[in-house]
Amino acid sequence: MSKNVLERLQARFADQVEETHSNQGDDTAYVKRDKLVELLTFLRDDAELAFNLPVDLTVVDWYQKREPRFEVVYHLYSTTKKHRVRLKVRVDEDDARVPSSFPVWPGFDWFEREAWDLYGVRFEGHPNHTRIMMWEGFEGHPLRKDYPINKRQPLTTLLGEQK
Amino acid sequence: MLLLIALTLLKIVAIVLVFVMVVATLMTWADRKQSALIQDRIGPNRANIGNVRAAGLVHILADALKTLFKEDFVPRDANSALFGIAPFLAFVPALLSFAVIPVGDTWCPDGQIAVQNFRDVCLAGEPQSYFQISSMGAGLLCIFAIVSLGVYGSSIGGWASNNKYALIGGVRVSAQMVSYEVTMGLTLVGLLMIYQSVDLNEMVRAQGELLWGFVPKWGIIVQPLSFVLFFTAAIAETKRPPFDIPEAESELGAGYFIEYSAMRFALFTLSEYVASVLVAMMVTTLFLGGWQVPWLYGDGFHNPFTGELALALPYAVVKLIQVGAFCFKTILLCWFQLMIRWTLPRFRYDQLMRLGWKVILPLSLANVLITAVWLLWIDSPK
Amino acid sequence: MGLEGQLTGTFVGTRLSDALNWARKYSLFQYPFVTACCGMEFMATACSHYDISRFGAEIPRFSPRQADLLFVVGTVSHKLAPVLRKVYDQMCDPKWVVAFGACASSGGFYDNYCTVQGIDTIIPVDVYIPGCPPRPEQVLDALMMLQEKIQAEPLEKQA
Amino acid sequence: MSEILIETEGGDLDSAPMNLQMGPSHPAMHGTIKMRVKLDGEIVQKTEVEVGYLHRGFEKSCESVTWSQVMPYTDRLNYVSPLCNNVGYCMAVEKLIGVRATERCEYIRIIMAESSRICDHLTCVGASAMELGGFTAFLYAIEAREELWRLTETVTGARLTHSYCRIGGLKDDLPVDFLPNYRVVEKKVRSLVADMHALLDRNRIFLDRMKDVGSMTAERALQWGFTGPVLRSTGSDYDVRKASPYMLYDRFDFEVPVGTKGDNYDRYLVRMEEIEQSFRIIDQCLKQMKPGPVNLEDGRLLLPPKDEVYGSIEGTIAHFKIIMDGIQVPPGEVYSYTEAGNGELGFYLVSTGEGRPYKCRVRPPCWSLMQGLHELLEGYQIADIVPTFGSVNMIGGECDR
Repeated sequence: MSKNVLERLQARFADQVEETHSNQGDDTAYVKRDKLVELLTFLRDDAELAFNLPVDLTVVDWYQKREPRFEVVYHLYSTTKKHRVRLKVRVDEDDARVPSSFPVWPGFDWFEREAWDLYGVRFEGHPNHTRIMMWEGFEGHPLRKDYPINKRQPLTTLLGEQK
Repeated sequence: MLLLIALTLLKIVAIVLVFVMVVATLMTWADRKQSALIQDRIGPNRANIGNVRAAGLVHILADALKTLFKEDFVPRDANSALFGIAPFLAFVPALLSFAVIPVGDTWCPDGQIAVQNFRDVCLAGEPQSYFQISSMGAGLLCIFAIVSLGVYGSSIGGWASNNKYALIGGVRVSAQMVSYEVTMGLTLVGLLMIYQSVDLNEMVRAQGELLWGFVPKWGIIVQPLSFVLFFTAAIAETKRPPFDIPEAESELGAGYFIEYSAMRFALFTLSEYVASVLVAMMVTTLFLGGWQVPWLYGDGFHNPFTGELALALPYAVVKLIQVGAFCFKTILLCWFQLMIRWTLPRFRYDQLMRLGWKVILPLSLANVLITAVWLLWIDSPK
Repeated sequence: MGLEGQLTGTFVGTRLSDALNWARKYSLFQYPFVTACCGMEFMATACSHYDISRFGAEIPRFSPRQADLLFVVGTVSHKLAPVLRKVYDQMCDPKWVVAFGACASSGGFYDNYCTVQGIDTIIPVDVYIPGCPPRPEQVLDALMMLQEKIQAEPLEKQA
Repeated sequence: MSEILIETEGGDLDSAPMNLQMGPSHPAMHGTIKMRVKLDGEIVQKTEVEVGYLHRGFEKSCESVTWSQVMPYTDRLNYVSPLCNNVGYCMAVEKLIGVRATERCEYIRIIMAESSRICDHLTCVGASAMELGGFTAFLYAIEAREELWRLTETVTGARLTHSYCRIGGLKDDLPVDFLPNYRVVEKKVRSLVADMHALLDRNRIFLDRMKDVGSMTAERALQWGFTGPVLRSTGSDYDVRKASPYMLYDRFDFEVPVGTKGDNYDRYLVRMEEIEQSFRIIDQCLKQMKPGPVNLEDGRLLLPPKDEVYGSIEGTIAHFKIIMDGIQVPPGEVYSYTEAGNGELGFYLVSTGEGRPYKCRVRPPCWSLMQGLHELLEGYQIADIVPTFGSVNMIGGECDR
């Protein structure tokens, strides 16, 4: 059954799917971002796929390890068909943007804001594209590999400090 | 004249400052201890003076002293005049109401009395009201008039703080108190019809009569429904849980007195406890026979079935027993309120309103009707 | 109040300060600033098994104006720091602060971009409780230490 | 948030909605949530939930430590049921390495995870009862939790943050007297839970506050990505333990309670019933499990026994390598999912073959719950925020990480 998902996806969006694999039993498809919303809508609405639960969205930063630098990772699940799929979208650092999946599943709302906040990947069309974990005025995106782990940006005057 | 003033002052000190304030303060302690008891804990017990711990009673002293010396803060954007006056507006009416509550019957000079129709009648001289600060004829109305002033303190305090939580609390206070005043008054109409008086002492005396020859005619027996409704409405009027929606800790922080600190905050909380004592006293007076002890009259205990004197007691002892009975009933009801407080969850605002207007009010109207029918046709004197 | 200065060192002054400190240490209304894991142990401390109320410190006041003791329970992030500072500033004197747990005391093992490295970088702290999270016994111990500290405070500090 | 939403009809009274800021330091907001509430009188028109006040840099911290050292961080994700997180993380790493823990180890993991789940539900139900002013039920719940914690302490050595699991095994086997101790605790907890039922189930005020408040349809809940008891209360029966049984969950006979309306009362009932089911699972575990090794015989994953470390050079080197360099995990990526107290807890791990995780992403169930929370609150009253928020059981450590 699980192969079915990838085959079906490839059959429908042959030009969009770059490669697929099923390492450790997790079905994975690398897709292009051009028709991402259309592709996600297909995954949701297709009777045999029926992915109705948006599980997770995150970003992997391959800083100086791979090109392009970012991979946006989607995890989806279908409660009726009981299958999962992982989608990955590669984006470049200079052009770090992906169409927002908010219209397809509202459940990716905060996940996208988080990804923007912590990794700096833009989600175009998101209705409230603001920081969520950090505060407005925070500089940089802390989960990027080039952000030092203890670079702090205090909001209040610390005791014994002139400001 | 001077003697009268001195006597009144003495009564004020004895009733309000000694009895009411002590009971109210003890309630703060009992509140903590009672909750501990229900919740399988120990409760406060560490504070000590020398070796005296008195089961945590000393904590009251610590609380009072600390509160007196805490910083008294007025928020910058608050209306400072109203902000300052609000706690007193809440506290003073609560204390004023005690003026008309009779702690005991009038005193006959030299103890020369006779018992007629279940009442003590003075044989010599004018009866003296030593056990009531002011024995006015319209005592019950006076209480209602004064109690309804209490709402100003809380809602002004809520508004003057210039804090949104306090404002919501203040609005809730006014809605809650105004609506429950109506129901509170209406629940008592049946009682007034039976006793045919608004003089509290007279009402208590009427409760000394016997029904079917042996059951004391207490309010709770002749008007059981009215008792339940009045007690509910009265607790709602004190803003104590489960009716504490104006201060609902989990949603409003501390409600209408959220900005108050130190003594003013203490006044607000204390006035709630004082109000609880007032409720206890009113219920005692109206429904539990006030200072009455069943079958005890000025000359001693009477046999309920024959009406003859069964145990003769000196007049002063009888008075003492009656005052003691009043205090005991009051304290019992205070404790009962604490039990309610620690066992029930809090109402929601609209549910509280619905309870007041759609349950208690119609029921009390029905009660009035039934009482009227009863008095007119079934129990009519002719 | 101004009086303290004149009374300091005199017999009356010491007696007054003793009485006041005694009252304060047994009437600690707390403001629980609960954020994280330590809150679970904080609950346990307040409940039947450990019962913090024995010390007269059980009454939580969610208005900082009415609280004497600020319990900072759990990790404080830089985003939350201004809130903590504000709560502390809103509290009326005299006030005390307890840093509950490793994170509040020092940042714990969250040595990273978003965690305040101990709340004593923002507000003064009276007692630190180690542990991640501390056991309720430690909390009670800390409370008793705080009571000792309050009892020893001189009068002029109480203004 | 400044535009006026209500148009006054007839123009007799001028009214404008009030904007109220609740939190982050608000008694009902668990210390880490800020809500901007737009109120029309007592009615909540609009809420904006803001999180991030407990963001502690979980991922960044995990990336800087070895695979085993991540364990304490996972404890502090959902700190009400830490063992569920431990188990979830260990399973993810084991899946990435391609090994499976021994049977006895899995039984013990299930026992501990289920007892953690009981603690989680007890805390949630108790706390939401407390926030409604029902103090006594809260005290009972915490007392029951205390009993379970003491039992857990005899197993793991810690009351709350256990770090009990190891990659490929456990810290230790169950203590010899676990079974009799467990029976005593079970009896106490069950009787306390029965007391809670007695206090709450037919309490009129409690029912009025909980029923028909904060409800949602199953379809909408799925769109928001809800999982766990909150999703099940709406009528969907998605439970990872049943839908895709991991570890040994396919061997147990248990039911997944579902609600119908998805309101607060359903959530309360689902949680209370799950406590019951967890007891059933633990019972079956205790019956089925057999003596055997709890740790894998794999020198790459687990530390050698202490006498070997002190007695032989190979042991010392192995110990040193695992502690200093960490476990060597083959390159790859994996998403592993378990059912934690609040729903599907997923770990998405990426390894580049080094001793440290390249990426250690956790999919927190609370995160999804919080983003859809406003739909549970809008249209109800301000006082309803308290029980609704309480019954959703937001855990700051897990939500904000």
